[in-house]
Amino acid sequence: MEPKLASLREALAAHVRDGDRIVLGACLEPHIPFAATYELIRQGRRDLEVIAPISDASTDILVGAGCVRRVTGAWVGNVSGGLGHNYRRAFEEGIPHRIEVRDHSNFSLGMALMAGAYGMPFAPVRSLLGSDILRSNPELRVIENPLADEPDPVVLVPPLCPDVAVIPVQRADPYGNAHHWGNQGVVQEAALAARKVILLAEEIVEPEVIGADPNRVLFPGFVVTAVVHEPAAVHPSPMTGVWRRDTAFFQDYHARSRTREGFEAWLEEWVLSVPDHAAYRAKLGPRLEALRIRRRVLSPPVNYAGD
Amino acid sequence: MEPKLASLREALAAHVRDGDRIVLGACLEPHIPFAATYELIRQGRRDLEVIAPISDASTDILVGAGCVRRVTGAWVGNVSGGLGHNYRRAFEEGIPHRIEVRDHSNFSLGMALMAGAYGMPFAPVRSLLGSDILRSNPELRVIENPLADEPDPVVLVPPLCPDVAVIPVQRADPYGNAHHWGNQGVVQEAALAARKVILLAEEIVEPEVIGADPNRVLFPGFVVTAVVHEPAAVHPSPMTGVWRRDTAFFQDYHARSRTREGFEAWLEEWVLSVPDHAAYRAKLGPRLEALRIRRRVLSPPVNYAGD
Amino acid sequence: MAYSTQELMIIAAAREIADREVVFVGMRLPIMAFGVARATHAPDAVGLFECGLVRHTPASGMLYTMGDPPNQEGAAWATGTVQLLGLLQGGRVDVGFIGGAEVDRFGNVNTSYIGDPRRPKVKLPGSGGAADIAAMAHRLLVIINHERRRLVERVDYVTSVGHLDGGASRRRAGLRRGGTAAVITDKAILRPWGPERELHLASWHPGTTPDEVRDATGWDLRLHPEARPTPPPTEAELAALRRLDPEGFWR
Amino acid sequence: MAYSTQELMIIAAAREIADREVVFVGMRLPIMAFGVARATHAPDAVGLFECGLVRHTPASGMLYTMGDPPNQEGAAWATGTVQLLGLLQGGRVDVGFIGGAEVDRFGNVNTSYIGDPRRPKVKLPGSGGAADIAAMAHRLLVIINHERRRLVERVDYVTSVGHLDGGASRRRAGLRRGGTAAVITDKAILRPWGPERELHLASWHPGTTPDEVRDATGWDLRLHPEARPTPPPTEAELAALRRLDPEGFWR
Repeated sequence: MEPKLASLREALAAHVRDGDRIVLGACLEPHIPFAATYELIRQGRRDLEVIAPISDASTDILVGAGCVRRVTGAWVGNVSGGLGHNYRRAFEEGIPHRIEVRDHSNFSLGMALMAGAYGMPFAPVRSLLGSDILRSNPELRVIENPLADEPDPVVLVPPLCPDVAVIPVQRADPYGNAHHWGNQGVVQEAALAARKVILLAEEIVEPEVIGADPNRVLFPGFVVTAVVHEPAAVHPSPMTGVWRRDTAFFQDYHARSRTREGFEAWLEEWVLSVPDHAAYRAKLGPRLEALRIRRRVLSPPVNYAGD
Repeated sequence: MEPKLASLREALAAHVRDGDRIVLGACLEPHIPFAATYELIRQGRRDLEVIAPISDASTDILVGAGCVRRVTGAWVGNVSGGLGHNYRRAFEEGIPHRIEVRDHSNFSLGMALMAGAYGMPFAPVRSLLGSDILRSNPELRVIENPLADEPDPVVLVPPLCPDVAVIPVQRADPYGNAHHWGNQGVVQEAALAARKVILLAEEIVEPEVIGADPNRVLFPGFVVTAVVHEPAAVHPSPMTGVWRRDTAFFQDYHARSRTREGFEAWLEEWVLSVPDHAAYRAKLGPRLEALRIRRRVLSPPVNYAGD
Repeated sequence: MAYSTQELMIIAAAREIADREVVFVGMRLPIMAFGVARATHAPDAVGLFECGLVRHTPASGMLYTMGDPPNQEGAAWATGTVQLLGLLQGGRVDVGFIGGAEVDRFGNVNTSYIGDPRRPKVKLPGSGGAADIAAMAHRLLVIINHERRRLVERVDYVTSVGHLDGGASRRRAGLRRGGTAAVITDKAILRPWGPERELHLASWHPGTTPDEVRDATGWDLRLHPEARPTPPPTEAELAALRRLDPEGFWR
Repeated sequence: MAYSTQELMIIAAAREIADREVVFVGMRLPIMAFGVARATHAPDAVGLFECGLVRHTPASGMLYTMGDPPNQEGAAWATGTVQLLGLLQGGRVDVGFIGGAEVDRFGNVNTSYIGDPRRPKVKLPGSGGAADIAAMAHRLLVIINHERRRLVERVDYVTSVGHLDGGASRRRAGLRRGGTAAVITDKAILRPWGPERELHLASWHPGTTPDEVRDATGWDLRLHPEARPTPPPTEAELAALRRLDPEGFWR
């Protein structure tokens, strides 16, 4: 098998096109690949459709940078900070330009990705019944349950197959086999539904390490297109067992992005003037190291021996 | 929280009724709770509906013992041995009595359990199209995909909610929190779909052991009704990391169950004359110990520390 | 013991959770309320977090989001969003807690758009899991600050369904259970009453009056037949809360 | 080197797998064929097992079922059945391998009932995952012993869909891809040919003749236009197989 290692710049340049439907993190609040968000902005990608139940401030930054045509998601804002100022400006004032949203709940979006992953014609969901999400998202359709004797409306959610999913993992081998732990959000569904998967690995390990715990794998290496070794790719979001959340960074972003000028200065400082994620880590300096999880609360071993 | 520990006899007597829809193992070939199969026969349960994609010879034994009214499943036989002689006799000769089968494929059964677990009105599946399974199972229904512009038939599989699922696990705490590793079959879907879950734990551990690896958990303790400490409950099937497969036992069963008389003698020897699973283990003696997996191929630790 | 309005609100919410219940827990106030309930009258309540976590015990440290590392350590189950929201849809969740920008007299919640959704005056973050929780939990608790612009006659957009248009309309929409059981504010607790399921004033917090609550409400708020003052926090409740909030964030 | 008919059949099946393909592997002959393919021309083929395992490397020991401990050790992914059969339905699987009791001239396979399903002469085990694999893999390979009672004009029950009634009937049933690409027997390889997709004799194994194959077939088996003798196993193929079968089970 050939190794799939690439730099973040190479991987995104080769595999993300203007107009693509892209997942940037699928683990809800943790494990958001901000490093990829920043690099897509540097590369000037345009007209992206961002697909995610929740990608914290990542989506707000991309919207502010003018990279987004549409959001297919359940929630956009700044989870620990408040509303997403760029998201609001795009809707309320058309700054930098208007965007479209396909409203979902977390469940309908997760089920849409599951339907994409597993070749289902649609996912039947009950939990949007009565919600105006059914009115504002033209893709959702209500039918009467054909198996029921009484009236029983069901929402049919069409499958979602992103062009690219960028998925941070704690460790991967060069062939795309990876371990992911902690809460899983819709990581499995997103990775299996996407046409291409780009892993951002905190650590690159020998294939034997991954093979020594196959239940820790969420999707197989054969669906992975590129493996990027990029420590702290999730900063300022947390990574289970590795990085704490940089709450002050989210708060600073929230405060500065309140005005368009403030956001532009923030973007210049943290994205445009920073050549790559190595420089970003250097810029964070001891602040990053202070976020490193130092205690060890280790999983007990399990045995996979064949005899 | 109150501990849920019970003996196998107590747990099955308290929680399985004649006529129940029951899952006896959901991991396909490994982790089949033969100890529960035997005990249900000893307790004289009748009219059971056995739900499982594949439960190896367990279903064949139950059918031969006259406990089964219906099989809702994808495969019944003796995986390493051949056809299921009792299953054949029941269909072909009405011995000990006729039974009904609701034919499924592994996927349609897994999706039916998923639909039961997740409150879905039905599971849409494509992989039975054209198959006579659609004709012999009256519960399956074909509709045209309401989201498609062109003809696009889809099979709707109704949800399955078993009354009881008996699930072997490598380790559990007294409250029903458990670790399960190796291939997972439809264990998660079955446990989450069932009204009651009875765990057969190879080992009982402190709650802290389970809490030290929450990703190794397939379903939460609050869905578990009873926890039974019963080593080798899966014999003769294998348990990942613990027991090898007793191939000779399956072959012996296959050879002896070829005739009704042979089966009855086998049943007397291994089930009816054996008071409980402790006696069964003692009867197996060194043969059981020889099946114990002795090598250690351990998973590498992962860190869950919060700071 | 002196306490803040926020503390009172958290404790009032905690009282809505019964022991052994399975609770879908939201961030901020709900997580504190869940912690207080567990530490007082509901030691065996189970908490579900839609990012994919289940906990029997409170997290070891301060949480800004439900996926923060302290919530991972010692979790009872770390799984996916579909599994947990699936269990919710399957009817396994007793209580769900959500916040919102607007709630109306039938307990519907808006977290999506103020004004016309096609050209909103304010674009809010959206549902997250709130629509699912509102639709599928056996009881919905809404926590919101009590202001006229927030407690409105009719929300501009129903993100999360309460009793919809009142009466049997929720059931007619296909939702077979649940609905808003209580709206807990910094002034009062409102509960649906009567066949119309309109929210009524069920209890007013210490330091306020029914009239003051009515003045802060965007519809003609009627008195629940069993309306009474909210009992003040007990020593035990406050002590439990302050153990969970050692830095006094909510004080 | 001398070899058995079974060995020849396994090697013929191995040749159907291309490098880097994703293969749904059944037990017994298919798992041996997959191992031979990996050890010779397809080192990067990936094996999927419906119990929930994915492997890049052969198992460390003899397997009687796909869930046996040697198949767990060193697996690339240990997951659920729905995940793997879901990927299959999603179109991620290139080749599926199944066996059967009967196969007919359009490559449909029966593993359920001989005779009337309501009162069968023989009750067979059923589909397992075979129906899913037949419906959803991009190519289906069927492995079966060549007997007139097994290669029949029309199966009594279509468990696993091949080309159904021939022509476009598979597509009309709603299956957009796949179908039986080859039936590999101990005497020959049959492949669909022409717009009718009827199975034709594509190659006959060393030691047999087209006439002998036709005599053992339950329909009027026609010759594929490119029919030829099956090349005998190479030294490398046999060596690979025997490394996987040190006890000579298939010899």
